[in-house]
Parts: sequence; structure tokens; C-alpha cells
Amino acid sequence: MVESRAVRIALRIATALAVSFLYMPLVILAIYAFNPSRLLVWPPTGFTLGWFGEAAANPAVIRAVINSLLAGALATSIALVLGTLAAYAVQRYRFFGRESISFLLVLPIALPGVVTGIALRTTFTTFGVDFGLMTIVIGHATFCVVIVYNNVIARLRRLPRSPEEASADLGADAATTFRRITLPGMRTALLSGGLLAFALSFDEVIVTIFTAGPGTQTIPMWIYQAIGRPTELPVVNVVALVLVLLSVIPVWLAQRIAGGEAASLSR
Amino acid sequence: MKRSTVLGMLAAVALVAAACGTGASPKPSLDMPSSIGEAEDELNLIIWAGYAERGEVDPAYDWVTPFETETGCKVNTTDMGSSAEGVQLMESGQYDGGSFSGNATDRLMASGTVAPVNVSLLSNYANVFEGLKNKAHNSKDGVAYGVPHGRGPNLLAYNTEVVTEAPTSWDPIWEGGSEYAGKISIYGYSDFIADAAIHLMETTPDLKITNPYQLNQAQFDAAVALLEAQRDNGAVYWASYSDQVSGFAAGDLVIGTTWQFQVNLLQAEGEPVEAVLPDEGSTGWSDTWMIHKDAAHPNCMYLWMNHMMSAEANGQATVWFGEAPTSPQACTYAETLSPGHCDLTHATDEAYYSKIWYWATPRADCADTDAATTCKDQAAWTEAWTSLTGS
Amino acid sequence: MPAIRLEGLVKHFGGEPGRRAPAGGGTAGGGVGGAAGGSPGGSAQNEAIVAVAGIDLEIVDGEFFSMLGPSGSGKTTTLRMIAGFERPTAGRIVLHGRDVTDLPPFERDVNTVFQDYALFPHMSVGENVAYGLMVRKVPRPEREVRVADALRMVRLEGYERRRPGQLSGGQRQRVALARALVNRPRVLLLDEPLGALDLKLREEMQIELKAIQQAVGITFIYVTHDQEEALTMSDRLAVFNRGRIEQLGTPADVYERPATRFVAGFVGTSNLLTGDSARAIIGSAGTFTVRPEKIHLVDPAATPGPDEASATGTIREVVYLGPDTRYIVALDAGGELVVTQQNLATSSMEALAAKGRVVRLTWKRQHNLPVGDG
Amino acid sequence: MTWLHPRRGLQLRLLLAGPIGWLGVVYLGALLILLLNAFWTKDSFTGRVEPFSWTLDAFDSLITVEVYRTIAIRTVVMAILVTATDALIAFPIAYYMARIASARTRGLLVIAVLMPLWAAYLAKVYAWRTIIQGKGPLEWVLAPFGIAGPGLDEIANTWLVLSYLWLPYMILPIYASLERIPGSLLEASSDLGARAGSTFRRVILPLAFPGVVAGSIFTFSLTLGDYITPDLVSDTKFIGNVIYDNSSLGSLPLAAAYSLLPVAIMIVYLLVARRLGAFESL
Repeated sequence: MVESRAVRIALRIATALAVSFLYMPLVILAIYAFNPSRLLVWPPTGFTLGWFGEAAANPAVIRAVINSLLAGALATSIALVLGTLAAYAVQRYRFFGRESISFLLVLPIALPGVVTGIALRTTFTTFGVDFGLMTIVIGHATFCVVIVYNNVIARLRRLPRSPEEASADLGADAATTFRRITLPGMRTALLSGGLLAFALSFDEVIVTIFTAGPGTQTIPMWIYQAIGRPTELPVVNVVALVLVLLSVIPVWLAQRIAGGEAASLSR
Repeated sequence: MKRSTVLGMLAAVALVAAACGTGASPKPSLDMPSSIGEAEDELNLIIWAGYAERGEVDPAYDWVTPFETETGCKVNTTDMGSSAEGVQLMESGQYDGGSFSGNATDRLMASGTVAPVNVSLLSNYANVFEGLKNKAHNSKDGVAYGVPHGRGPNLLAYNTEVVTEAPTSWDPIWEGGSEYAGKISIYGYSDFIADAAIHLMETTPDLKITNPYQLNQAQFDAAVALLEAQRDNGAVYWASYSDQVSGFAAGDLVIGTTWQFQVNLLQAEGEPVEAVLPDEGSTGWSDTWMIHKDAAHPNCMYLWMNHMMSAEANGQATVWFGEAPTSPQACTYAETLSPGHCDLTHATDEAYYSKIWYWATPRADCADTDAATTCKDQAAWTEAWTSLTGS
Repeated sequence: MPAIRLEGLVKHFGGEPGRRAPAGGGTAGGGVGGAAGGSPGGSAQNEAIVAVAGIDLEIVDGEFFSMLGPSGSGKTTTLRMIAGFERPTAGRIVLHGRDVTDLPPFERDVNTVFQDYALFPHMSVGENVAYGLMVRKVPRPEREVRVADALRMVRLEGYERRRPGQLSGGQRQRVALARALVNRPRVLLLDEPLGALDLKLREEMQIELKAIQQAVGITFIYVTHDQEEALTMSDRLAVFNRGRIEQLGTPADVYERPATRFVAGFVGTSNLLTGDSARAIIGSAGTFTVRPEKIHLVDPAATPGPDEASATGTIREVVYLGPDTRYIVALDAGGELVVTQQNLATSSMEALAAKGRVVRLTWKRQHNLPVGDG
Repeated sequence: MTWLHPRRGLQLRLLLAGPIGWLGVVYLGALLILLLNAFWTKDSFTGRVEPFSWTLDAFDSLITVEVYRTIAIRTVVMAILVTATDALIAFPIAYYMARIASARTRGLLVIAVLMPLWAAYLAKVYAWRTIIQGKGPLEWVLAPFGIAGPGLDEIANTWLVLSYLWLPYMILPIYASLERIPGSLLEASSDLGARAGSTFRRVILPLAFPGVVAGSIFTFSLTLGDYITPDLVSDTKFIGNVIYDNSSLGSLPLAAAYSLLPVAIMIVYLLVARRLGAFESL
């Protein structure tokens, strides 16, 4: 320990403040969810569970949740395949342009969503692609690939190559080796990568707004639209709170699967 | 993969894109259906928020569910934030139709995005007030391009506890507004330049503004200067009506331009808010249900247009939003929901609406045939608005 | 027919823009330097690394053959080319008369024991050993018998259900051996298989490996940088340096008659007489080597025998090694020689006290050998 | 596989066909089409873009109309401000997690930071909106001190909320890079006579720097492109708002041309970040 006692106490206080800062808005959100008034007025005037019932019975909310689940599942599946292939090629082969691939993959997440959104929308319009769930999935898969890629390539870097060579040496062809040796080695990386990709897709709103078609509202889109309608705010409170609580699931699962690995953002 | 291969693919994509892009023809087809066929199972609409209610907020206002039950057309709606967004959504080709204001209908008709409507197929059309039929914003060459939904002016709302005397002019939000600095609520879209122009028509006749939407350079500059002064006086722009509602409810706003809808919401929550139409007149809207020329569900759309002119649906919708019903029958129905509604909204009062400038698109040709005059187009308005609110 | 014939085998790594030698190749890529010339078009900093610079070799069926050399000498790369993990830049690999140069590993009748064992962590010991039989579709009953046999051979009966993570280093090493042998390859390649074991275990395994090789009677090709290991176990060995074979022969040949300076230095202790001191002591020009244990330390006044060479000098340093003591003697004629003496009757005190003493060194003339410059 | 046999080229091609096809063609293709749109004319009335009608009008507007410059500068300044704020808040907590907290506390803190990260973006912005707006908790807290609430039209709201939103994105990479520093390095530094201050400055800070850069990729780029947060908690316009407004208000060429600015900024940023080793810390 090179840190003095005073430094350690100061760091402890700074940490406590930062964590409070992170949770304060979520706590306020939770309090408002039980507020009986339609308008947001502080302090709350009472306590009710009524809005939860209304949210659960709201057909638009239910449709939006289903759409979000579908879009997330499809985008994650595509991202798993593409991200794994790319990671495997980059980590296990040497070829011209190898360095550019990670750059290409990180672009959709590093460039502003509004640019990705407009670019995709303009392209879909130009080619006469019908907007719908599939266009949302295409948009989401594009930026989810990098999440899977980062997870898998980090794992591949740590996986020694000799078991693959041993497998080939023992008579297994490339496909068998991939299936029996490489894939089992990547399993947890795929799980946590897929989980985080799903969470990212479930939460995305900007690209979604640009790529959604009629009748394919996702839950973040619903919230965004509902914020603009004061009459729906109590239901927004509830839905937002539930979404915040649901985010525990991917975090908890990813932690369980990968131990400390999920500490890094995307792997 | 070689770099040249990637570039080659990109070039190919661009070429195909170009080919598809140029293929679209702006010529509208005049093939109107001669009958309404069997209803499809779905209907995709672009709407102003509040134009398709399912009783989720107030069970008494539900005109979508009955329609779905009756026709089997499942209604999907997408809100437009502004007329321009509505145009863009409509041009994506993904929607069967929508409820558009004048500054969208003119563009949609000009670009051939929407189809003419065979009104003889719509049984409720005959009841509609004559004053709403065959207007510039809903017809072309005497052919109807849609059916009316309702109309209303943009009003001046005020907090009765702060503004104790009902205003009769727009002055409090312009020159006279200094006492409300920082609490003036202004519609946050470029269309509001027209409201400045209406005020100038009254205060600066020398500018010779004849149409607040078609402004030449000098008129435009004067309007923008007026808006800048207003901004510097602490105008707060609202983009979604909930911003305005929560602002008035919180007391952050005390006066500003509004729709009857927000006033209704605020009054329902017991807030001390009233709205008036000032003497100068105002901007306003007369909204039209239009059908896309390539609508995937044309029969549902026709059924919907007819439904929205029915006494029940139109009565509910116009009360809900606070606008004028489109037929005597709808008026009668509306009165059962909200007594005095038709008088309040001046449903039959053409003189009242003569003071209302319905939203229209600013055009470089001033929307006239005089080649000598040029006006600022929509892009110029958008740009001026960005400069106004962005710097 | 030889078990393996290597003809003009050459291997370059890199040499094209943006490429580097793969990290997985163990000692293959590093250290050799691009002396033999890069591939055309490669810029200076991307010059090809020459790992193997031309190897011709025949390995006899049933022989225990070692490839000995320092890190980066090309021995592992040669082994990996035989296994099929690397593709030679030039040259041919002939396995029992069949050219396998272009065949992938899974189509070659050789198996490898890896330096890190490369056991599949998600499979049990039994599944690891059965893997090669399974992917070759050997029927289950036969598979079970052969796996049991193989595990018995490496003395790991009853360990089938364990996971590699639950085994000690020595046990893992034996699983890796069983996994390779169960396939009954005609050639077994071993890449420094004992490198990760501690000294005692390593010595035991050396004996066991040699015993197994004799029991199964197949060709073993054994890569090591440990000269003692190579000398102990091999029928023949090749000493690698800078991508080439410096000497090929039996352990005795290589140890007693090193062909080059490099071999003399790498196998055993480098004890060289060169230039003036060689002329003065041996009586002829050139480079000579004498093994330290062949040299006697005698009184400076003693007279050497007629068949003996002799030199005087001062003991500069004494290193006490337990059974032996190593004396480093600065010669009057120039240069240094290392002398090892068994501590038959010498105590450590006595040995260490010898530092600084003037001595005479004598050895049989037949023990100083001329070496090439390699 | 490391062995090089003749089918390797084909294998590689098959492996890369999917990912490269998707990102290289769909994504870069879309960006290219957007780029082309920046050079095309649009109809002044209907707002329709006419392909292959080349013009530099959009760029002309961007250069001549002052507000676009003002907004660009404002956005970049905001991105820098948010990044700096997050780095300042994140470093102590990341340091505490990596070097001082017990293993148990550390695990809990990682989860405590991850959860708000994955909590729905809109829910978080919305929560702040409810806090800031009139008659909300913030006003309620400030009232006893005689301070008025900020209301929903202050640019500072954007700074506050964006800093809040991206904070976890900064904490985690810094934490990861601090955690990777072996304790022996710090012991070596103090063994060699460095005081805590110099060890921090000369050993810890340089080794944690790639983590800061990695975090800044997120804080910077997310701020650069966000238009929803500024829209919901203030009435200030940022690059994203102008792009969004123009994409729907009918000047797609202008939106496309303006998009090139954040794209160019981010590409340069990424290239520099990659050089600084930040990609390993992502």
C-alpha cells in the first residue's frame, strides 16, 4: 500500500459520493412510480400501486416489449455469428487488412447513433426496403457485432492454440476442431457477449427510431413517445423503473458467467 | 479481402442506389378506386398525437377500438413531431395514410406521394361542412385529396393567476412581454415564423405582408428580427406539448402559444390556465386524412377516412383535441361529451376562421404565378429557425 | 526406407508488409535474424525471419532421434513442419516414402506431445485420450480397450474420469503421451515434453520415455534444448544452430568429437584453445577443444608424459559444485580453460583455498580435438 | 489454425464473408450513400432529394451560416467538458475499487457501477427530467436556500445529465487498467525511493492512461451524437439535434453534410486512441 490513510479516507468518500450520484436518479424514479398524481410533483402526494396495473394492461407497452424482445433476440443471434467469425479470423489468421477489421467493427458503436440511423434509413429508403422489425434488427446487429467480437477475441487471445493443433494432430479436420475444441473454449465468452449485445439492443433508441417501421415500436421508443404525452407519464414512471430493475439480470448473469471478466465494458 | 474488392462492392451499392433513386416518378396517379374492397387486416397511420385514442387515458374517448372491431383493420399509429417529420414518414412509403396539416398536405400533393380520394365512396362525406371541402390544402384541380379531420387556431394561453386580465392581442409575447421574461412559451418549430409575420401585418403594414407563409427577403428579415428580440426576452420553446403542459403546471411558464388540447389537459388537472384567440388572428390548422398512393391497405384507409367523419369518431376526436368538428352531426355528438363545444371552437363560424392562416409550406415561388416575386423557401425557414434557437 | 526424410527444408516467417511471425510457434520465430536475406519486396523492417535455412535429414525407423539446439535454432519449427502445423517455404517432407509436404496435420500419420501438453480442459482424461480415435471413427468397444491400454502404459489406470485441471504436471505429461500413443502413429513427435517438470521428475520421465519408446518400437523425434537430456536418451541427435544442422551423430560422437566451435560450446562446456595459445600448447595453429573432465591439475613443477599436452596457469576462480569442483584457470600462454575435478578426497575448504594458486594442466593429446569454426 | 495448408485462403474468405459483407457493405455502404446525399440537390418545396444532381449547397450553408459553427463548437466543448468531468469523478472510484477495496467490496462496486450502465438510457434521462423540472425534487431541495430551480431550459442540465449517463463508461476502463497494474510495480517504485505522489504520477497515471482514453471514446462520442438528452432536459441545440431536425425537416443533404463532422472527429479520435493503446482497454 502506497496510499496514506488520509488518501484512503478521501477515496472512500469520493467513491461513496460517486455511487450516490449514480443511484440518486434511479431512487427518485422509483419513488415517482408509486405516486398517485398524474402530474410529477415533488414531494409525492401519496402511495399507490395502481400504475403498475395500468402499465401491465397497456397494450402498446406489451406490444413494444414483445418487439424489443424479438429485435434483441434476432440482432443478438446475427451478432453472435458475425462477431465470432470475425474474431476467429482476426485472431487465428494473418492477412492483409487484419488491423482494419477491429476498426471497422468498432465504428458503428463509436460513430454517433444519429449518423448510423440516418445512413441506414436513407439506404433503406433508397433501395425500397420495407421498414419493420427486420430493419430494426439490421441496425441493431450492426452495432452489436463489436460486443460479441470483443468478448470472443479476448477469450481467443487467452486460449492457447496448442489444443487446436493437438486436435488436428490427432486427426480432426478444421470443422471438427472448431466444433469440439474451439467452440467449447469460447462458450462463456459467447454467453456473456450475447447477453450484453441483447441488453444493448433492448435499450437502443436512436438507431431504432430511424429504422423502425409502422407497428414496430420498441419499448425505448414507446417511452420516448410517451414522455411527449403528459397523460401517460405515470405509466412511463413504472415502465422506466421496471426497465432499470431488469438491467440487474444481464449484469448479474454476466458476472456469474465470466467472473470478473465482465468488469470490462464489452467483454 | 483486398481493398479494391471492398471499394468495388461499395461502388456497386452506390450505382444500384442511384438507379433506384432516379426511378421514382413524381407524377400522381389519378386511378381512384371505384369501390371499397374487402378490408385488409392492418392499417398504418401517421398521426398528430391524440388523433387516434383507444381510451387508454380516458375510457370515454375511444374511437379506434370500435373501428377495429367493426372492420378488422388493426390500427398502428406513429406520432409525428412536426409536419415536416410527417412528410418524411409518409414518403418512406411504409404508411397507408395520416392526418396532415396544410404545410404537409401541399408538399405531399406536389410530390405525388398521396392519391386523390374518391369521396363518393365515403358515406359520411356528404355531411361535412361545405366550408371544409375543396380547399387549397386538401384538393388539387377540383379533385379531393383527402377528408377533413378538424380545425383550430393556435391560441394564446395564459396563467390566470399571473396574467389577471385576459389579453386581446399577441402583444404580451412580443414587445409587451418583458414582464414575463423567461416565462414565455413558444412553439419550437420554424412554422412559428409565420406567427411573427402575422404580428407584423398588424404592426408594420409598410412591409406589405399579404401571406404570412410567403415572405420576401425584407419581410422575412423583419420577422426574424422580431423573433430574435423575443428570444432575447427569454422565450422558452416547446417541442413536445408535454414540455408546455409541465411548464405551465410547474409555473415555469405563464403565457404563450398553444393548442386547445394542452389547455384542456391543464384545466382537467385544475391548473389556472385559459386561452384566447387574439384580435389579430392567428396561425392554425385544418387537418386532412390522406391516403398514400401505394397504400398497402387502401380499403382499411378508406374505411378509416369514412370512420373519422362519422358523428361519434369525429365528435370524440375533436373534443379530445379541442378543435372544431367537421359536420353538424359530429357537432351534435360532441355537445353530448362537452356541452358548448361547437360554439367554443366556432365550428360553423367561417368568419372566425377567415382570421386563421392555416399552416402552409413556404415556397421559393411564393406559391403564386408571378415569376417576378421570390420568397424564402422551407429550407431558409428551417435554417433561420436553427440560427434563432441554436446560437 | 527411412521413417522421415527432409529435403532442403526452408522456413521463412513474415517478410510481407504488416506481417509478423506468429506468436504460437514457440521458439520458432525468434532470435535468428534475417541474415539469409528477406523475401523480395519486403522493406528492411519487415524482412523475413529465417527460422529454418535448409535442412536435409534422414531419420531411421524405430530410432530415438533428438533435435538439440538453443532457442531460435529452428528445431521446433522443423518439428512443427513435420507435424504439419507450419508449411515449409521450400523443400519436401517425406514420411515413409510418401510426400506429405502439403498435407494438413490430420492427414499425417504422426502424433505430437506438446510442450504445454495441450490437453483439452473441457474433457476428462479418458475423453482426451479417446479423442483421436473418436474423430477417426474407431468403434466404441475398441476405443475403450485402447484407451485403457494406453493409460496403463503410462501408469494412469483409473484416472479416466479426472479432468486435466485435477492432475499434477507429471500426470498431465503422461496423459499427453497416452493421447498421442493411443493412435499408434508410426512417428511420435515430442516438443520439449519435459520442460515444465522439476529436475527429479524430469530424470524419472527420461528413463520412462526411453522405456516406452523401446516397448512400442516406433520412431521418436524429440526436441530439446537440454544437452544432457539429448545425450541420455537419443540413439542419434542433430545439433541445430541458426536454422541449420551443425552436427549429426550418436551422443558419443557429438560429445567427444564436436565438429564445430558451436557444438563444442553448446554440448558440454566450451573449452577452447585458439591462436597463439594453441600454437604454444598444442604446437599447431587452429582451434582446439578439451573437455574439462579430461584435464588434470598437477604441480607446476611436474613433468608431463610423452603423450600428454601441458600448460601452466593461475587458478582465477573456484566453483564448488558438491560432487565436483570447477576451476577456471588463466593460462600463461593466454586464454582460459575450465577444469572439473571430482571431489574424491577433497573437502570444500581445500578446493576453495586453491584460488590464486599457480598450477600445471595436463591432458592426453588424443583429448584435444580440432574444431571447425562452424 | 496456424498450419498453412492450401485450403487456408478459402477458409479465411468463408470466415470473413459474413462480417465483412455485413459491415463493409451494409454499414459502410449506408455511410457512403449518406455521404452522396450531402452532394445532392433537394427540391425546395417538397424536400425530396434528387440523386446525382450534384451541388455543394449543403456545404456552402454549413460554412456561411454562423449557427452551424457555433453549434459544432458548442458540441465539441460539451464533449470535452463531459469527458473531463467523468474522468475526474471516475478516477477516484476506479482507484478505490482497484487498489483499496477488499475483494468483496470490489465485486459489489463493479456490479454497482455496471447496473446503472445497463439500466435503460431513456429511463435515466427521464429520471433526470423529473428531477430538474419545475416543482421537482431539485427545486424542492434548493427552495429553502432561496435558490430557484434551473427549469428545463438550461444548458448546464445537458452537462449534468450527460456526465451522469456516461460516468460508468469511464469508471470501468479506468478500473480495468488500474487493476492490471501489478502490485510489485508500485512496490518497486517505492523501493526505489519514490514517494506516493511520484509513484502515482510516474507509474500509476501513465499505466492507467489508456483506460482513460478508452473511457473517453465512449464519453466523447456519445456526447457528440446525442440529441435526445439535450432535447429532453434543455432547449439547447447540439450537432445531433441539427442532424435530426434536418433529416426530418426536409434538408437531408444538409443533415448528411453535417454528419460528416462528427464522423470525421470520431475517426481521428479513434485513430489517436488506438495509437495510445486504448483499444486493448475497451
